Amino acid sequence: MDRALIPDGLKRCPLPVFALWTLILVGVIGWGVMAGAMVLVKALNLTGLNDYFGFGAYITADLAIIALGAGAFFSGFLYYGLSRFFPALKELGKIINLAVVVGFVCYTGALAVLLLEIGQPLRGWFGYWHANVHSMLTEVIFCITCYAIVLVIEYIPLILENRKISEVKSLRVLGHSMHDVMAIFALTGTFLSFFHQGSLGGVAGVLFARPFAFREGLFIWPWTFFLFILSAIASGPAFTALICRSLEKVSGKKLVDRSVYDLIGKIEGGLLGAYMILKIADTAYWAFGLAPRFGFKLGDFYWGPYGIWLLIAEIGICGVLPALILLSPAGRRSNFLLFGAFLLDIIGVSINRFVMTIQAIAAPVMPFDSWQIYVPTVYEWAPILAMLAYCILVISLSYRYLPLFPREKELNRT
Amino acid sequence: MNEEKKSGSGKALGMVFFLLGFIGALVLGWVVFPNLLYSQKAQPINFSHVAHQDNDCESCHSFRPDGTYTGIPTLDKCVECHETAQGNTESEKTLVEHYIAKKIEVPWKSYSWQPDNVFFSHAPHKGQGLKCVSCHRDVSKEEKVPLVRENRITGYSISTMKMTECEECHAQKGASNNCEICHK
Amino acid sequence: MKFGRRAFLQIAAGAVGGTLLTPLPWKLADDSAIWSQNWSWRPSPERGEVTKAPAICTFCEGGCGLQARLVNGNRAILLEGNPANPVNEGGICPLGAAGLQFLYAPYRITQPLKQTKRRGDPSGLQPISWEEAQSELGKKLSTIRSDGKAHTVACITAARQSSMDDLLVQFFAAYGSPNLFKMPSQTDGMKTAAFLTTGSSGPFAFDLENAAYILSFGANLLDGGTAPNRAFAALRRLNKTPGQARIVQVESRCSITASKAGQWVPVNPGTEAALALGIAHLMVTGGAFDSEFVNANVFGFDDWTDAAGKKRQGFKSFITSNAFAPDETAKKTGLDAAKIRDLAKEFASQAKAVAVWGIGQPDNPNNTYHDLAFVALNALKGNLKADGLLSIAPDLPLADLPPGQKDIFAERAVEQKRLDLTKSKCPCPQNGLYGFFDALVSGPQYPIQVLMVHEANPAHSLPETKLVQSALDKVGTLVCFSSFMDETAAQADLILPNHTSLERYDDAKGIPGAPYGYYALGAPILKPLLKTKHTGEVVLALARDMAGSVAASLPWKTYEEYLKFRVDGLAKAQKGAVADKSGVVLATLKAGESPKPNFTDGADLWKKLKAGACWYDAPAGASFTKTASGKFELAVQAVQGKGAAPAEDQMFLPHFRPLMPSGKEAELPLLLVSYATPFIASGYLANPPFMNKLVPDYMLNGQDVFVDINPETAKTLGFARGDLVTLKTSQAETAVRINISPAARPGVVYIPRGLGHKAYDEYIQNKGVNANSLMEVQLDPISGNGTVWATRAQLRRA
Amino acid sequence: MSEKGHAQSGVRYGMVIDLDKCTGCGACSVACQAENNISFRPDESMKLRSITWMEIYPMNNGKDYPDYRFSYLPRPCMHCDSDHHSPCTFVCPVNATTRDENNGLVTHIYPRCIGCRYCMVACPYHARDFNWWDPTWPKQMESMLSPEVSTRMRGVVEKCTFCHHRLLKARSKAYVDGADPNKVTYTPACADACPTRAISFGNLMDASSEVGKLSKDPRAFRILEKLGTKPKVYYLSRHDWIKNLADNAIK
Repeated sequence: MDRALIPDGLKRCPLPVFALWTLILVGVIGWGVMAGAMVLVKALNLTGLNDYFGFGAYITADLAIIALGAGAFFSGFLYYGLSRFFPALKELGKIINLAVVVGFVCYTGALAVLLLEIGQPLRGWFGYWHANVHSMLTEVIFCITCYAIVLVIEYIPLILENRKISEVKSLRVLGHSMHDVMAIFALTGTFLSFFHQGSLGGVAGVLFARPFAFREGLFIWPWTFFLFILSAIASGPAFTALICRSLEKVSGKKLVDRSVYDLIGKIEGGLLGAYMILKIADTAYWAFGLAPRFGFKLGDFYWGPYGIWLLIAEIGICGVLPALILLSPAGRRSNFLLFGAFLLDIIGVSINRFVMTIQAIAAPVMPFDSWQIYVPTVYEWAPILAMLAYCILVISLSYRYLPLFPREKELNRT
Repeated sequence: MNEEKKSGSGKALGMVFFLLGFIGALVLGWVVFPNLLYSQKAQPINFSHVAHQDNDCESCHSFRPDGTYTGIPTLDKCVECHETAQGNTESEKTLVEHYIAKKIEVPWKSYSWQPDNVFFSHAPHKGQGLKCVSCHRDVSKEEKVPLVRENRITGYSISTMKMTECEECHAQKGASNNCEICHK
Repeated sequence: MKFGRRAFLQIAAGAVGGTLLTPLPWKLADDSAIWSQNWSWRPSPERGEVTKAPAICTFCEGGCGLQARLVNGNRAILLEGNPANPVNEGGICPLGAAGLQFLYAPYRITQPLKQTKRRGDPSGLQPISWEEAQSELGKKLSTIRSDGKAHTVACITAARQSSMDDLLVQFFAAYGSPNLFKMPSQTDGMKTAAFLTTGSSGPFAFDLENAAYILSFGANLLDGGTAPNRAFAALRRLNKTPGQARIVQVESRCSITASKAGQWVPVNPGTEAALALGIAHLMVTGGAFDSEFVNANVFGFDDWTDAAGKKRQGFKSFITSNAFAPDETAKKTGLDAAKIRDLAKEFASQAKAVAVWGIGQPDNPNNTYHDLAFVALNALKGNLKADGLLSIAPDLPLADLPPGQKDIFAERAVEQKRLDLTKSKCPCPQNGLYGFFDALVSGPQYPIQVLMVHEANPAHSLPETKLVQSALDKVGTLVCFSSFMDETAAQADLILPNHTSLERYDDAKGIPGAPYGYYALGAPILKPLLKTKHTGEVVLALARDMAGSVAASLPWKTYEEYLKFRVDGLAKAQKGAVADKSGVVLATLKAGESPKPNFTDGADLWKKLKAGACWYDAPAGASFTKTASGKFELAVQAVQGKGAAPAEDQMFLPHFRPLMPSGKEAELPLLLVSYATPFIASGYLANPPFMNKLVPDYMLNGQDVFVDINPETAKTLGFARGDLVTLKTSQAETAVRINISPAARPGVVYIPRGLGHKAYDEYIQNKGVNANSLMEVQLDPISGNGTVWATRAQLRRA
Repeated sequence: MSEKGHAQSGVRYGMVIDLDKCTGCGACSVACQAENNISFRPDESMKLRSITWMEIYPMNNGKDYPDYRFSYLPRPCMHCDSDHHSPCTFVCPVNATTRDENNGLVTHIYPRCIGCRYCMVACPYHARDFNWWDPTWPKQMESMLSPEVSTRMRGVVEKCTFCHHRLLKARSKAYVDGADPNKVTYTPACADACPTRAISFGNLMDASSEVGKLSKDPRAFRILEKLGTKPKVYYLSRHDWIKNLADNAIK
């Protein structure tokens, strides 16, 4: 059966090896699901959250994973949308399938974790039914759900391309016809993602009584809205590329042309560079304009484990540095530098999400109030790790049984 | 399983199966489910509103000085007349012997019980062009108290007024629809 | 099979489609949400009519008027202050506000219990009926009495402001035992000092209401002491204008009082009296005192001759000696001389300035010689004039109890000396409890066969716990009248649980330290919840059963009847009035000018009191007719008592004479001081769960108590905040955590009172350590009162 | 809702707490717990998970012995009057917490709350507490629960309501007595309890009311005014060090 499912003409590792690998992942997932179930049954007192840290690891992980999942919509946007005008972007077609899968797992995974985060899951649907239009969270809930659906629709045709399934005529037809309209979904997705990536930024930016997170308005949103979008598209594709690279390493095959990585490097370099310029400008204004107005010095925002090192790491080491590498042809030519830069880029954006979520509330606002430290418990780690394991599992399965990489066959002729 | 050659009869048959499931579900959802969902509970003893017509609603269901409402009367209200049996109905017998004699409150079940999180005061609603029957069933001709139908999941009585109804009327009458007006 | 599967798929598809068109999925989603809004496992409070019932607060001696909210008359849901009460004017303290948690406490004793195994074994406490319990105790008492050993029955009670107090006195007099003791209180010291200097039996009282300047020598005005309301009112009145030092707090620690006061005078612990004498020195040398009053009404200011004709030094020449000069005083107190001069000038120049001490401290009394120093300061200010700021608490005209009749048994037993007096003599009113304990432990003259404990928890709430415990162990039978399973009840042989104060008739006879007359009555707000019984009723029943002279001395059928009898006397006296609506201001009452009675007879007064009104009367002022000299005695001749005259003249005079705590300074270099906090109940009552939320995590965290030390002390000891260390005193050794606070005086360790309970329930047990187990008690040389101020201590790494 | 732009009704309930009178005894906090069926646990020393609507904050002048002074600051919900929205009402995704523009009360409805805790994150005063556990009481103490406030369920946020159920009750009485329900006055449990009379409550927009006057007192200040949250809780103090601790100021 296994053989019959693997795309013909492609080599995959022997079933036992793959089975073992799957088993490990399933184990991790099981562990996380158990922990999640405990949280649902025994309530959130199992976590490290408290009245000071209303948000914690769950939210941070979600924000990060969703930002990185942005590769899906942005690659799609470039490939289906812009490549008409910039033929060079056609190259991305070679990796677009993977991007979709990555997006799919990131978003579905994030939604699952989000369910644990709320104290009354049974009423979760109030978010749709009794929505408060002013709340950024409402925007997030709606967009993420819709986009998750879009991703499912984008993922289906890939599944239908499976050798066995495509034997069924009707399904094959369905698959092809869906492919033809994919552009529309990709662009819808782009639109939705644009909004929720932004509104995720809004979540922090609108906290006008939290000087650490609050930013002033641009159009109708605080500009964190746009910073989050930019940072997401500046890291999402890099994440996809990195995963692709890991697949190559693990499978020992060439899956896409080096040129694809180079192109993504160029794009990310440009975006990250742009993001950094704006982020630095934002930080400067916040530190020397906004905060002082509220009576804060920059130093007031950094303490103990939440030290200034976070700012340096986020903007310097994981921001400006990778941007420079990616912008220099030499940097892109060296695999080490290129993928190193991708990694830093991803870490940087993750730090940003952590800082905007946790440090933003760790910093005391009332002068007679004090700093607090947040330590997540295993009940927070486990579901998060399980979510990652789930992502890896789906990607593994997709790679093994679906023709994700159109050029794989040619690239691996021996 | 080769889907290539599917006979027309197969298609038709398929349709039949589909409808089978479809209609089955409809019946289940519209007829069976509602009856399963609601329990039917009898009141501890029958109460004939007709038999008490000689006095108006207020003489049993009245306001307290602090503006709260008494709702279903307590035993001492019954005692006022039923110290000893007036007629010879079975339920009055039980009332006198089992409840009044032993000073046990009658565990009446409410038809319009609101949950703890709801603050409802009759006071503001009285004299807003609202009659008792605008919200409660008409008991003027009622010989026998109906069964109480309780939702097995929520415990709400089927005749408990839901928020949407409150909101609508408040909206129409221009009354405030702020959450804390009706929640505590 | 292929067919079957497809058919199945088709049916399923249809079913799904159909279901979506029915209410089923949506209704289920909605109902599950509604279910989550009304989870059956969260309590749903019974609804009904909400009514109010008046009550009085007996959780401390403040006598506040309360108001309980009831649902359907049988569920108390809230305690509020009674706005009509002139003492608390509708306000209430945290303990009062949490009061219902005592009524509904899980650790209440539900019915009489008898210890059937070893004392203290919880499994041995077996439920018995009230009949059994009462006859058990009754028989025991009767047999002991008929053996002529009535004096071997003793009692410890906390009743002081309640008529229970007089009832017990009456019972023991008739029964024939002198061994009736009260839990120690500041009032004991106030009585001693008042008796010695003015010859009156009542304690001193302070007119805080009319003082413009309050110089407080370590008084607990705002730190959760007893009867805080008058201090609160003073704070309200005197804190208005910025910069003015209207309340001056002399204390070693920066307490709430010190922080809120206009001025804080930080002194070495226990040296408040030294400062008082230092100020007196400056007033006398500077002639800045009320010479008119002193010349006319004060004995012993100038030199005098005693009964034996011996010439004695007077206060004037004594205090003017250099020993009390600012520099000397500075050495003792740790203040600088200039500060002392300023303080003296300020106090002397203020028109209505009063020196206060001991107010609000529910715990042990002071060193008498130090109290005399504070009294002297007031004497120099002329505060003891008829309408002065220092007076004697008035004696309420409640009906006196009928003269106790003594039969042969009583006569014989009463010849026996009270156990604590078998060793020492005391010429003055005093609290012999610690003398009693000492006697018990050091092989008593005679054994104590039965000890009754009424509404007190000596095993936990008395300093020097070790001594108290070994004394209790010496007792033949321990009988407890507590409502709660506290540390003392847990080791009782017989428990006759009392109603809580909200379920019974009770009263408040005056307010400690208040100059005006005050009487309030508390009626039950609801039916008793458990099989408990008013201890007053039990005592009356015991008397009835003993018949003869005992029964005759306590003729009342019920406690209610007894209180009616007392109130009747109040009515007959036709003094004072009742405050039945808000607006009555006690501050305006002038000494001797009683308000016009607004009640007719006993029945009328009873009705009004029961409805929540309180009775009040004008201050009594101070009179010195009962002293040897007929004047206010600065040189206290009464010190001599019946014994031989003391050799040194200063023994008659107020002087600084700290009772040194035991232990070597080398080994125990620090001083330990225990402090009261408003967040923790430290008396008979254990902290209610509501108040646990108030206790900051730098005072108590989990099971660990924090002691406050100054940053400097911490530095020298090398401790950081939160360190777990060992605290050692002459009494005990225990683990505590360090809280570094600039409120603490260098070299002194401060520990909160009221923690470290072992009894009760999980909301109270094993939180911190009991400060009393670490503290040391010194007997006052004059009165024999057990005094507590500081204990030598050591802090070292655990 | 808030769009109406607020303060049109002429009623803005607010509170003034005089820190020169307040001794931090905690009576307000305890009375609040009793009035509002606030749940408690055997160990309450984990302050970041302890539910206290009226929290007693310690503050000190930062000096060393003997110049050290400290004070307590009771902190109810500030019922922020910031334009359009309070920080918390702005972010609630399900309209569980809203501000009544007829009287300025910021209330939170437990059955609607989904427990996302976004409002807690938004509030700089830590006025909001989350039910980390199922609220439970010792069996006997369930008799103390008031029917005028619903007990919460786990997984929802709760906070000070200025005892709005007392307002509702007062309005009902007004209807029955034929009085104007919009003219009723009431006091929350904390203000009733305060033994030093440090807490006063009323309509801030009524210049003749006690709070109307006191909020204009030279000693008056609010916490974190720079943030523009416009709290409806004012504090009074004659000590500069206390006033300085009320808002961040770059030294």
